[in-house]
Formats: sequence, structure tokens, C-alpha cells
Amino acid sequence: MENKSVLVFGSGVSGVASALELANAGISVYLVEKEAVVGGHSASFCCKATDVCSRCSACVVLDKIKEAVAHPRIRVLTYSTIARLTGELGNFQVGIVKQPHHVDEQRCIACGVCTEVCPVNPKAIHPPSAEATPFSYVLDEGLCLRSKGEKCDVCRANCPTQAIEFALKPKEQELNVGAIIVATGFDVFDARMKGSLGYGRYSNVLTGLDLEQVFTREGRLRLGADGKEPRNIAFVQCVGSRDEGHGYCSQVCCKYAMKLAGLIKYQSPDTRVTIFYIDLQTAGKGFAQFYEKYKQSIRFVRGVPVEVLQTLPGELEVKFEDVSEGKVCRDTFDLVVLSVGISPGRNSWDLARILGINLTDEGFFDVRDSIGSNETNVDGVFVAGTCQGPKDIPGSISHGIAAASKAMQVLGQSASQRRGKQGSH
Amino acid sequence: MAKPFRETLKTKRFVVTAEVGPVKGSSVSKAIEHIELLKDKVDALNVTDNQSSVMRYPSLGVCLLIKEHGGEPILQVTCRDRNRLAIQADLLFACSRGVNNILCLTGDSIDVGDHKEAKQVFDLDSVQLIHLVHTMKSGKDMAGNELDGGIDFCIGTTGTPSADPLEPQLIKVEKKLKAGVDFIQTQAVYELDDLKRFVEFIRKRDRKVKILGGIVPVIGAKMAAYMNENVPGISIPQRIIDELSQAPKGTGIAKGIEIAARMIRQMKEEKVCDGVHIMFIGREEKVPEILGAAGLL
Amino acid sequence: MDRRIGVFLCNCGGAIKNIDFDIAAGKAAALPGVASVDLSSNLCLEEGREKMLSRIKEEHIEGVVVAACSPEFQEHIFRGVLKEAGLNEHLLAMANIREQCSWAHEGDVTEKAVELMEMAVRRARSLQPIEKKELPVNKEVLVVGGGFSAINVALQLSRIGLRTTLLQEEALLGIGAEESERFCCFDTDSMISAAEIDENIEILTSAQMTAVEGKVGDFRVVIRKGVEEIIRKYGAIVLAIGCQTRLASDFGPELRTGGGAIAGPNIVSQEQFCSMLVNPNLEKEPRTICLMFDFSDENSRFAAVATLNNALAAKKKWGSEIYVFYKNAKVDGQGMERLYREARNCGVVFVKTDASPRIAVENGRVGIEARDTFLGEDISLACDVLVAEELYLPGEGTGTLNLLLNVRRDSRGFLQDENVHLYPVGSERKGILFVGGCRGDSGIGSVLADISSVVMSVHELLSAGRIPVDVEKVRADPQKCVACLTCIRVCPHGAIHLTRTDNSKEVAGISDLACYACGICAAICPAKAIRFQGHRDEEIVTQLEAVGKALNGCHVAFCCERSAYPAADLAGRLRLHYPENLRIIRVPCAGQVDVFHILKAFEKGAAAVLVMGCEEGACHHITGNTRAKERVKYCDMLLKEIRVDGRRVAMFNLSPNAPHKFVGAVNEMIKTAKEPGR
Amino acid sequence: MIIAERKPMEEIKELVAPYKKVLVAGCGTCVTVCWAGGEKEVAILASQLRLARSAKGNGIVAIEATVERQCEREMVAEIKDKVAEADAVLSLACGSGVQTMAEMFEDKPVFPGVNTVFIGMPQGEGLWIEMCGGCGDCFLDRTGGVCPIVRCAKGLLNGPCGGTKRGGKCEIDPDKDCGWVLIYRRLEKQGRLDLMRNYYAPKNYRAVKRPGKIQAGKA
Repeated sequence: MENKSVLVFGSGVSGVASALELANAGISVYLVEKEAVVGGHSASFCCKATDVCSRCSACVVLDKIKEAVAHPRIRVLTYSTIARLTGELGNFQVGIVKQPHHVDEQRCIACGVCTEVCPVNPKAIHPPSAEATPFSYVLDEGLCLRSKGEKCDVCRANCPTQAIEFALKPKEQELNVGAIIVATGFDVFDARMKGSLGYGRYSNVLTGLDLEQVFTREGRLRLGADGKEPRNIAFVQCVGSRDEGHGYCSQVCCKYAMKLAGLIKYQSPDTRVTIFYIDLQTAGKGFAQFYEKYKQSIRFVRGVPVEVLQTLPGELEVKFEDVSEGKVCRDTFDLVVLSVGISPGRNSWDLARILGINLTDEGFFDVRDSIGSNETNVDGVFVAGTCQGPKDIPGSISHGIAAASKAMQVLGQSASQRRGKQGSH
Repeated sequence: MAKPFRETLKTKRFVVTAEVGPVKGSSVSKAIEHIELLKDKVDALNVTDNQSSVMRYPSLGVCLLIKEHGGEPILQVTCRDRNRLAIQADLLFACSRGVNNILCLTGDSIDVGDHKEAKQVFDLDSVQLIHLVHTMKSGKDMAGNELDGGIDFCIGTTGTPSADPLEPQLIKVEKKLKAGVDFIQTQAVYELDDLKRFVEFIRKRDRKVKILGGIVPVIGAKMAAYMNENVPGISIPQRIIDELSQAPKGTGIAKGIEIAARMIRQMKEEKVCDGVHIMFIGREEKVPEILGAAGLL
Repeated sequence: MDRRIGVFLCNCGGAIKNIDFDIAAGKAAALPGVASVDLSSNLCLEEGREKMLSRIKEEHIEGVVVAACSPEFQEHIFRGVLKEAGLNEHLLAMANIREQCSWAHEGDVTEKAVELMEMAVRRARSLQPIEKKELPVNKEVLVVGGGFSAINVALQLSRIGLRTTLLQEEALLGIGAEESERFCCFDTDSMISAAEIDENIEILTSAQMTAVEGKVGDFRVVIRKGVEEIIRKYGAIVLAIGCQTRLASDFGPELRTGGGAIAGPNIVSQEQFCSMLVNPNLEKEPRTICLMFDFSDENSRFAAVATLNNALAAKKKWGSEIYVFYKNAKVDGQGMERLYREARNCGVVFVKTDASPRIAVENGRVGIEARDTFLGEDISLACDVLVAEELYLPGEGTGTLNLLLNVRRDSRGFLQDENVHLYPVGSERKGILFVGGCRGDSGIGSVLADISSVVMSVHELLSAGRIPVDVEKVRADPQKCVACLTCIRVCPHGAIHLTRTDNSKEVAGISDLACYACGICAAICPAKAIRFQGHRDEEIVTQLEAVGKALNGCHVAFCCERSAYPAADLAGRLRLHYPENLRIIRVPCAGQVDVFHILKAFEKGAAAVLVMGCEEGACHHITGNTRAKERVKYCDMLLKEIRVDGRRVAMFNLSPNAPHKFVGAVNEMIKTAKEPGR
Repeated sequence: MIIAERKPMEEIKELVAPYKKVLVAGCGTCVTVCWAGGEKEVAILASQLRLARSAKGNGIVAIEATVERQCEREMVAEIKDKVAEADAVLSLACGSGVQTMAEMFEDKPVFPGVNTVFIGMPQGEGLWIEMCGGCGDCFLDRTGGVCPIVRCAKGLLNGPCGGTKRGGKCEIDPDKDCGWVLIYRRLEKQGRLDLMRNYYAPKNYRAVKRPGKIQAGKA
């Protein structure tokens, strides 16, 4: 029997795209995800539509996730990572370690009984974020009484579907697959590394990702406990891109910043928005119209701020060099958004070691042949999405589908080659 | 007594006609005022026929008034309001009362006027109307019956040099020429080049027909825009609208008159056409000012 | 027809506390047609499903109602149970008593839950089975174009055993392939010869497509080659016609001679510059070279790629003094920043300037003046060669092709609408795909990915040789069809054609293969001849009959299952509350909502009707939401002319991840609408 | 095909005001195709009437029926029971459908619910233009197959009036094509512009003697 199944590691949008394509082509897929939920970063992105769709593709991600988890040929393994790899193209043995977690996502029906009965406050067991898939409850070990040595058993005892389990150890299993697609995505650049920009020090310095989540949670730009809406906002581009440590453009920041800015202007037209930039990246299908529409109402300043300081409570002074004017300027804002870039995944190095694949100087997975392809130096191991280099959502999807296509093609070939070999014996 | 228009056309003079719009109502004093003012300053007075499909005192009525006051009338006849019976009857009447000039027109559509729900007739079109005049001249009506006394008119018709596209319009003009006309007066002209092209086209086909350039002064940028949108056959170039909008407030009329006079002078000096026809409906009293500014007094 | 309906209620582990399940079960049992009512606490788990299965068999249930969580999550699981029980899986109706009832409101919602169940029971009674079938498809693929992407698609398809025809207007394969060679190090020659010897690839050059009929799996294509007319059949069509370049209009006529060629040797196009670079017999190497990009078109990546590559190559080859003028460095592509840095490190001088430089030719040299944004100074220099800014535009045949194939173009004229649901390579018509430069200039990295995406899509469609379909899910009744062609004109997926019935009457034929079951046609058919199983008038009206019975006044929201419906679920999960008297009817697309359905809702007592679909520009069926908007406007007019004051109908656009927008829209509507007399 | 459009609601409401039970009768032929009186429009109008009347507390029973061709007695006969049930009939057919209905049910008031406007052709989705005036003296051979009688706002026979604007639009409506420009372009394309240069004498407007009646030759 040929082993026709494929393991996709990482369930961000490119991994999900790979898995779906393979499954639709009749190939069984293990979709392995190290986190509790499927979808990766982009699943929590907000819709940035104004009066029309701004083509951010966030909704496409949700569509794909929904389709993938319901697909009969896709098995989702959450909390799982690859620990070992042996074998070769057409016949890989992959050791998967499933981290202990306490709520069985197959059995949790999200009824909420556990949260209700949990004696601590804040609750140690709580629902996942609203858009999470699978929609399975999460036990926060740090808050749980059991971590303090108490013998609390209330949630487990009350769970109507016996989904909660405490005495868990990491589980290991071996999967036999024909090919592997690595789609482990990216890490968001840690804006604390740029200390002078104030992230982590000031509550009104946020990253673009934080802002996405504010919109996802609130539907509007409401900050803090009082839900205040900022009136004067600065976006700072290229935070963690195109600098000393990052010899690349993250490709997504200009567009998400402008789209978020557009959304803010649409919801509250009187809010002032300034974007500080080096080079505006306005290429790409469907973006020209958007840029045309908002380029008048958004203030663009060529020059990236060097420092953000709090002058009064809630007020931030941004020091920047206005390149067009040729002078150093200061301006105050009540919210500064750092358009953080795409960094290679923290665990890429470990994974590269396990799988035997190469990394680029920048820390992304390296590919053979040409820019943007999917083949790694190991036959049968492919990469998809932002773990190979920065990409936007459509780019990640396309790259994911391409990886699936390549995996399918080599599986077909390796099978026929093996048949050929057997024939000659 | 005024010189018959047919005779005027035979001279080499630069011919000037002006339009008189009948009143809405039965009081004709205003019309008489205009007739008195203009009859000696122009070669003929041209009376509109329910112009812009707005119901008024009849063209024929004002023509008779002009005759009474010693002027030379041109009777405008459109095909919009009368079928072939009514038109023939009117022509007989006009002829019997010494109205000897006729301008044959299609007529504006009912939709632009003040009786939008009326049935529009168009039993004939302007080319057929010209043919009809010739038929009746020969002593027969359209049905071929003998007339006890025929008609004789100096026949004019219109053309639109600014029609877009122009070619179908030129074919129509050619048909009118073939049917036989003595003069053609054009719709309002604002681009001299349009007129030149138009005249050249006609001259290639008919050396004798007299061509009168149409002049409609515009007295403000807003009016110009309105006319462009709503008045059939008119297209005022942006250049002139700009010129008007730059005129100081309250000087719109003066500016309009200045532009019109400039146009007339150009037509005359460059011998673009044989004369002009000034249409300043509602402001007939200003026509002498234009004539003065154009050096035609 | 009296179908035995089994109602399965689930209290979700006992967690749904604001519904009295005993009362609800009792009321459900009393509904007409209901043969059994079962209460479960874990219907979605295996044990729950097994119990459901055995109850269906025991009670000889013929139609199933599940009153539980949202169908968004578990519908497919319950359909599976029906299938296992030997029932047609479409005889299932769900009442969303969790996300859109229990979680969405405070206080007891038993009455609403009962009403939702009644709606579902009524629907289940009128549903009809839909059969599944596999339809055969032609496995050959037509690839239009002969450049890099076209040849690559053909080669990859051949590798998975699919035969292709490469159709190119030019006489030689590979024209346009140099384009990619210029930027990258692909070996295009070997690629072309591989295609030429590949027995799965047929090459038709100097030929063009003149007519296309049919649908996915069965396209009939007329090809003209010289005087010859060839008729061929294909299962799918891939468009890979690339893009074309033109000099930016700033290069005014004084600098150009006829046909867009450049005057003199001083100002050249990128292509001419490339041939200078590879010309071994170049008379004189230019000492000073200027290049420029990003002035006339700020949305192009190809222009940046070409400029940087050529600048670098010239620097390396000739060591010339090189200046690149640009507004924004377009580096958002793979390897672009690295290329940009390399060029800078090699000594290429980059001059950032906000306005297009002024250019003049004098004494055989080209003078350039611009204001350097960084220095804040005007600079002026003269060079031997200026490489003119180029624009990347849709390929020549684009306009003809999109009409021929009935597919849309984007706002810049490239193929493929800007709807994100079509990305990366899809069109609104199944079996017609786009790849490469004809989609827009996206950069070489993504072109490669798109090529593989196309191969995958074609494989999924055709490799099996047959496609499973729902048989006649949407069907025009030939007895009622008056062949008015309305549906053919409105179908966004090109799935409807005139066909002849057995007795040779011409009627609308809806292809099961090409149909996406959006219902846009059914909603517009003036003869009411189109039946959309699951969303027929009967099925909708019968639900409306149950609306608002138990409550004082109600409002109806027709929610697109792609956007508003999941948004409502999310609102429930977030416990965002909205008035209890909202009734949601799930529709496949806002475009499926018929004016008549809206009026019916008012007749049945609704004070407000909301039609909720995807954001404008993001409809899964391209025009469904804009049509819905038009229809709502029309409906509003219909209401105004009968002067039923207070009742309101409105259209809302939202995405599936916009629960706040959903709740905001509902609250706004309900606040302002009132039913007269109440 | 005959094109019609629904009458203004005010008018319809007034027509049926005195009646409790009204049959809204559609026709499955021309008026279905032009979205004026097919089954869908019948359903919409019936619904509107019910809503309008119930809001006034003066309920109405709107019965719905659509026959294949309302200008055929035999086909109309199929809904005679529904007619019998109703106090009045609101017909959404063209004028001949309404009259057929009225003739067959002489004791019933039959009202037109649509205005029959012209004989036309669809020019796109939901858009129809007038093509023929039924003048009884077809002129199309001389005009490249474009009818000047109805496609020229004035029905001129010898070329356009002076109102052609904006690249060939009619003086009365910038959205309508000048019929004579269409004729010009067609004839130009065919190299038959001479036809346009011909003089055409006044037309026989009495080719059809009202009331029109024709008898087909016996086969």
C-alpha cells in the first residue's frame, strides 16, 4: 500500500489552504497545530471593510478554516508538534507529541458549565475567543487551584460530556505519511525590542496586531476600560522590517496600516490619522482604488519616528525626521500604532534541525530552485506560507495551494517510480 | 415699405435678420414695440412657431402685424403641431395676405415644451415640407388637386453645424438643398470653424443658396450650462463658458453681447457666410445693441 | 404530503438555562407532522448521534429537525446521521436555539425557541430530497498564452497526466517568456523544448480562440488558425496571456516617434536596454545611465523588479554611473529589499523624488532635473542613456477574452475581478482560471505559486474524470419557463444556457456542474419557474407563517450564510444582545432574497425586514449583494407607494467576523421600525 | 414582443377600492418576459394590495392566477373558477389580454393593472427599447433595419432633426440614441448611404384602418 497521506504542520491560513486542497484532491491530511485552535494569526484579524470590502481577506481565512475542520479527509491535531522525523519521500515516519491539555476538543460542547462552577476568580477555565475553531474551552493552569496543590475537581465532575481530564502526560504518536508540508507561519516582531518607541511602556502605544484585535473584540476603536476612542492617531511603518536586523520588507504592513486607517476614517471621519513611512507599498491587485480613495484624508509623512515619549497622561509626543521637509519635527498623538513586521517563527530553528531543512540568513525556511517556490532541500518536505518569507493572506493561500500541488505531484511520481522499481526487480 | 426679402438676398449685402418671439396671450403691444424697434434695422423679422414647443400667439399672426407695421416677415412653419391639411391651409392664408417668406423647420420635440402631454404630429418632416411648398407653387395640393390660386414663397430652412455627429445632419441638409431652398439659417454657432466647415459643405453643392449664421447670445455661465443641457441643437464650448464666468457680476448681458458681436464681426470680415440671424428671444430690445457693437447699424 | 418529523432537542449539557426544555418539547410534540420529540444533552457527540440514529429508525422518521447549536458548526454531522439512517441528507432543518437564541438574549427565551422550532418543523415538512450523482468531464485543458506561466502550467499538468493544448496568437512559443528571464534565472529555452517534446502537450501557434460555449467539464471552443476553423472540447480553460508594457505617458510625443518607439538611441525602453546589455557588439558602453519607476503608476511591482535588475546588471557589466529616480521603492516582494540593497551597495545612486523628473534631450545627451527629497535640493544631470519608465498594462487580447468567456476584469483592466473569494487564480465561472501577468503585475514569486495553484485547481476538477453534483438542486421548470433569458443574463457563474427540451421548446437549462446554488436566478425569474431546493417559495413562506406568533411583533432578517449568519452566531458567542423578536432566515446569498419573500414577511406581521449580505465587493457570488441592495431599494419603493408607514426594509453589508456590526444593524432597524396598529 | 409596465399604485388602489375579493391575473407571455405581469409580479402586487388594505383595516382577498396567454379565450377559460370567486379582476396582461378577459366575463369588472407601452426588444437585463410602432407600412428596408418611426423621437423620414448631441444622442434624452444616427451608422457600415440620401415622400399613415382587422389567407 502506498502511503498517500500528507502531514501539514501549522494550521494558519497557508496550512489550512494546503490541507484543503489535498483533501479535495482525495488525499488524507493530518493538520497538526501546536496551539489550541486552528487558524494561526490571521484567524483573529478584523474585517477592514469601509463602505466596501477593502480586500483584507480576513473573512476568507474563516471560510477556509470552517471548511477544513468539517472536511472528512482532514484530521486536526491541536496542541501537537513534530518531535522526530525518519524515512523518506513517500514513506515518512513522523513522531508527534501532543502536549497535555485538559479539555478534550472532541468532546467539549462549549456548554460553559465548567466556567460556571469554577470556584476561582478570574475563572481558571473559560471559553476561547469567539471565533476560535475548534470552539473548545481552555483551562488556564496558572489560575487553577490544582496548581496550588488543592484537590479541586469541580469542573471535571460537572462536565456533562466528560471532556475534562487532569492527570495528563504528553502523548506521543507516530504518523506514517508520504509528504510533509511545513506551514508554521511567522512571529510578530516584538516591538519591545525598539524601546524608544514606547511599546510596553505606554498603554496607548499599540501594535497593528493589537489594533486588529481591538476591532475584532469591540467592532470599533475603543481603548481601555472606559472605551475611549482616540482622535489623533499615528501609524509607524517598518517596525521590524527593512532595518539592520531585517533585510526584507514584511509586505503586509503598509496595506494593513492603510486599511486600518481607512476603517478608522470611515467609522469616525473626524479622527486624524498620520502614517509615517519610508516607502509606500501600494502595489497589488485591488489596492490601487483603496489608496486613491484614502490618500487625501490620511496624512502621509515620509520619515520614520525615532522616539515616542509621553508628555501628558494619554498624550504621546512623536519625534521624527520629516524627510520631505528636511527637518526634525515633533507632533503629539493620543494613539501610536506600530506597524510591526513579520519575523521568522521562534521555533523555526528547532524544526529545521528535526526535519533537516535549511534556513535563510534571515531565519525563514529556505527553498530550492527559485524565489517563492515550495521545495526544501529534503525531498518530500515542502514549505508553505510565511515561514518561507513574508506574504499577505492571498499570497499565503496561493503558496499553500502550491505546496499542496507540489506534494501531490511528487506523491504521484514517487508512487509510480516505486511501482517501476518493483517491476524491474 | 421694406424690401422683399427675396430681393435683399439677391444683393451682395451682408444680410441681417432677427427673431421675434410671439407673446403668450392676446395682447400684442409688446410685439408691436419690438417690430417698431427692429423693422428698419434688419432685413427681415423671423417669427417663431410655438418655439421650444411652448404655446404662444401664432407665428402667422405676428407676421401679419409686421406687414401692417411696414416690416418684412419670415413665417416659421414647424411640422410638430399641424398635419398636412392644416399646414397647406395656413400656407394658402399666409400667401393671400402677402407673407412671402417661409422658414421650413422640423420643430422641437413636444417634450421640451409646456404641453408635454400633447400629441406631436410630425405628419411631415422639414424636407417633405419644402417639397410641399414647391408642389403648391405649381398649383396643386399634396393630394394632386388643382388649387384656385397657388402660392409663392421665398423658402428658407435650417441646419445645425454643431450637430454631433455631423455627417447625418449634412446628408439631411443636402436633401433640403436638393428640394430647393433660397436660404439656410443655421442653429446657434459658437465655433467659427464649425460654421466654416458647414458652409464649405453647402457651397460644394449649391453656390446660390444664401447662408445666414445663427447667433444666440448667452448671458451667463449658468445659462450656458442650462442651454447645453436643455436646448436642442445648441452646444456652447467650455471656452465661452469660462469667458462668461470670469465676467464681473452684473455684466453678464454686456459680456454676452460682446461675444455675439465679436462673432458677427468675424463672420462678416472673414466672409464666412452671407449674413446673420440673431435670436435673442425675450430680449429683443437688446438686438440693436448687438448690431451696434457688430458695426451693422 | 404528511411526512413524519422527528424533533431532536439538545440542551447542550444542560447549559442552556434560559429555555424550559420540557415546555419546549411539549409544544414541539403538538406541532403538526411531528412524530417524535427527543431531548438530548449531547447530540453532537457520538453517543448523542447514535441515539438520534436509532430513534430515526425506530420511529420511522422521514424528516429531521435538530434544535441545538448553530448549523454553521454541526450541520454536516447531523446530515451524516440522516445519511446513515438511509434518509436523504437534505431532509434536515435546524433551529439555532443556542447562538441565535439562548446566548443572544437575556431572560427566558422558551417562547422564541419554540417558534424557531416551529419554523424548522414547517421547513422540514416542505423540504425535498436532492440526489447526488457524478457527471463525466472532459479531461483536456486549454491553456491560452505561450509565455512563461502558460508553458509552466502545461508542463505541470502533463506531470499529473492531463493533456493540454497551448494556444498562442504569436507564431513562436515562448514570446513573453523573456520577460521572466530578465528578472530571474529561469532557463526558458529548456522549458520550451520540454514543452515541445511533451506528448501531453499540443502546441497551436498563430491561432486564436473565436468562440466558447458550454461549461466546466464540457467547453466547446472554436479556434481559428489561418483560414482553418478548429472545434475542440475541453474540461477547463486557463488564461495565461500575460501583460504588456507601454512607456509612461510622461515621455511625451516629442520624445517618441511613431508606434511608441523612442527617438534616438538616448531614451530606451527596458526591453531595449536589456538587449543592449546582452549585445556583445555594442558600439559604445554608456557611461552615465538613468532609470526611473513609480511615477506614472504607483501600483506596479514588475516595474520595480525590472528597474532594479537592469540597474544592477548594467553596473556590474559596464561599471557605469547609474542613477535611479523613483517615488517609493516597491520592495514588497520576495528578495526585493535584498536586490535594492545590493544595487545600492554596488554604487547605484537612488534619487527619491516626489514629482516626475523633467526630461530634455540636448546635444545627444538626456538632461534630467528633479528635486531630491532627501537632500531637499534640485539636482540636474545629463546621461547617455535614459531608460524610460514603463507601465504594465493588461495584455492586448484581454478585452476580447473577457467578453468571449464571460468573466470579469478588475478596475485596472486586468483579468479577474477584485473579489477576494476568487483569489488566487479563480474566476467566477468554474473551470476558467487565470494565471500570471494577466491577473495583474504581482511579482515573480507569486506567479510561481499561482501556476501551481492553477494546476491544483484543474486537478481537483478534472483528474477523476467526473465531478459529483447535486442533481437539479436549482432547476428551471420547462413548463413554466418562458425563455425570457433573465436568468442567463444575471447568473454570475455563467451556469445557465438556452437548451431545448425533448419537444424542442427552448428553455433555460441550469448546469449542475457549473451552478454554485446561490439562488440569484430564482429570486429574479419573472415566471417563478426556477426552483431552488431548500429555498423554494414554499419553504420560505411556511417559515414566515410561524414568525411572530408567540411574540408581540417581530422582525425578520434574511442572513447570508457566508456573512451575516455566522456574524450572528459570533454575536451570540460574545453574548452581544439584541431584541428577542428577531427571526433569522438563513439564505445562501443575499441575492437569493426575493422581493416577494420580503413582502410576505411584512404580510405575516414583520415590522422590519433586514437583508444582510457580504460586504460590497466581497460577495461569494459576485453580484448577489449588489442585486440584493437594488431589490431592497425597489421593495422600499413598493412599501412607500402603499404607504404602510413605520415598516422598514433595509440592506446591510457585513463580513462573517463582524458581530458588532450585525448587532448594531439589528438594533438600529428595530428601534426605528414599528408595525402599524401595534 | 409587447412591453408593458405596471400602473402607478395609487391608480391601482383606487380601481380595486370598492372590492373585497380581487383576482390578480397575470399573463405568461410577453408581460412575463418584460417583468410586468408574470407570476412574480402577480405575487408582488397581490402582496402589496393585501398589505395596503390591511394597514387601512379594510382587508382584501387577493387571489393570484397566471395563464399562459391572456389573449386566448381557451387559456383564460382555465381560470374561470377563480374569476367567479372574485368581485373584480385586475389584469396584468397587455391591452388585448385585458379585453379578452373583459369580453369573456362580461358581468365582472376587469381593470388593467399595467400600461401597455410598445413593441420592443430587450437591450440588457431589465431594459427594453421600442422597436416597432405597428404602422402597417414597414419602412425598414430603406433604413438599414432601424425603424425611424419609433426610434426617432419625431418619427422623421428624411434624416435627423438638428438636435443630435453628444456623439449621437437624442435631444430629448441624453440616455437615448438618435435613431437617425443609428441608421446612418448601419448604412455606412453596409456602404448603402445612398439610401439615406434618397428623398422619401410623406408616409401613408392610414395603412392600417382603425379598428384594425386582418384575415389571413386560407391555407
